[in-house]
Amino acid sequence: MTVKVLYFAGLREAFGTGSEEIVFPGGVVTAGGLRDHIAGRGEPWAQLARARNLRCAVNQAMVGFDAVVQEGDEVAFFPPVTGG
Amino acid sequence: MTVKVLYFAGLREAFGTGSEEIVFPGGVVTAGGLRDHIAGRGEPWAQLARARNLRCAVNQAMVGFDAVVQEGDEVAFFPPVTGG
Amino acid sequence: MSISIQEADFDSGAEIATLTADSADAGAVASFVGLVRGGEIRAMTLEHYPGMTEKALAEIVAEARRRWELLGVRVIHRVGRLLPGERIVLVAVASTHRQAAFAACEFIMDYLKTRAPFWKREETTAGSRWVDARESDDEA
Amino acid sequence: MSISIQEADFDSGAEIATLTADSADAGAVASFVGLVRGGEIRAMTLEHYPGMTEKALAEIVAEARRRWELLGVRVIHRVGRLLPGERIVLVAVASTHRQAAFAACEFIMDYLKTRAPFWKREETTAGSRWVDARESDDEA
Repeated sequence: MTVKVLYFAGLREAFGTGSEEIVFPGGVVTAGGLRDHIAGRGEPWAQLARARNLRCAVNQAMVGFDAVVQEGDEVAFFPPVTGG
Repeated sequence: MTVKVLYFAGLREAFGTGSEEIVFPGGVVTAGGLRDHIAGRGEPWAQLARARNLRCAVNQAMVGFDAVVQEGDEVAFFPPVTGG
Repeated sequence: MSISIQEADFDSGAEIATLTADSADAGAVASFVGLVRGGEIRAMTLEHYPGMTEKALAEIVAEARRRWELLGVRVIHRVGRLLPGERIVLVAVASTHRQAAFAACEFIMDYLKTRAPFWKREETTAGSRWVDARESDDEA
Repeated sequence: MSISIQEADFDSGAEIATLTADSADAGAVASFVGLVRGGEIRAMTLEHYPGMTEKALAEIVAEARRRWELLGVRVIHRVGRLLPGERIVLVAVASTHRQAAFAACEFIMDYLKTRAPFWKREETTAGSRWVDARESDDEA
């Protein structure tokens, strides 16, 4: 399945991109599973696994890492928000 | 002695003037005495004696009717303030 | 700190901007604009006690500055005859922190609306009358 | 209710005036303007999550409208690189009564400053860094 993944703030800078499409084997994965899959590609992505307080949103709603991600979802990883 | 007396709001309208100089026999009077003196002139001034909740300021500071009024003071009579 | 009682209208945005123009620390400006409400009111006339009203406002602003750390305070209060929708009052407070700015702005407004030396006369289709003290804080 | 996230600056006074232009009942407008503080900061860059940030702000404004009787709410939040003294945010709330306007304005600001999906990067003479969540509500 294919999902759109977004990165913000320090992650976006470290990865040199704010978004990518990820093709994942199978039809369902948790947000945590997706994070580990991306981190498994090595640096700089490995910092997703190390990040303290990493936050995740699926389809623009905050979720825990046990949330289910499906085909076509928009998944975002970012540090805690620092407000306006 | 001479004092400057000011009227505001409904009193000013009823009296047709916002200020007058009052010459009072003697060198000292209370604010209440001054009020009674003015009210004693008859209508429309008599309503100073009837007014519910009449307020008084001497030299631009709120006072009770037992406050002393002296030569040259500015004395104001007005209804309770209604705010901005 | 600057206090004006005037017949003229004011420019809220310009006043807010002026308040922070000189202070690099001013991260927060809380402000309040009060307007003449419509409905049954055709016009409102505000009267004040020249001299005493300014002094009373200066005292309440000084009190606010003792209670909170403020960088600037601007008060403009209009007098005279005002129509529905017209601005009556602006209170703008600059501070380093928003909580102080909000608290001081609301404190000054509460004083202005209840205890400041102003008298209001309302014109309705039924005529014109001076507002009673007890009912006057119903508005805004 | 109207929410904008934009790079462009805004005119606080015009926004406040627009908010009440259509409502004869709006006697009160409480507003807040946040600015970039100076001191050690040379510039601040704000990043947001397009779509999600707007949605989050719309939800908090809707919550405010459930809690208080409001006649209008305007939120403008700038993003991009901002210099000290520049405006960051405007929240303006119109109501019949000032207490509701103040309370709702402060409620929305508290959310914006602490939980809204924005990330801040500060530039100082020592370099540039993303602000930590724990320290971020020190400001304004």
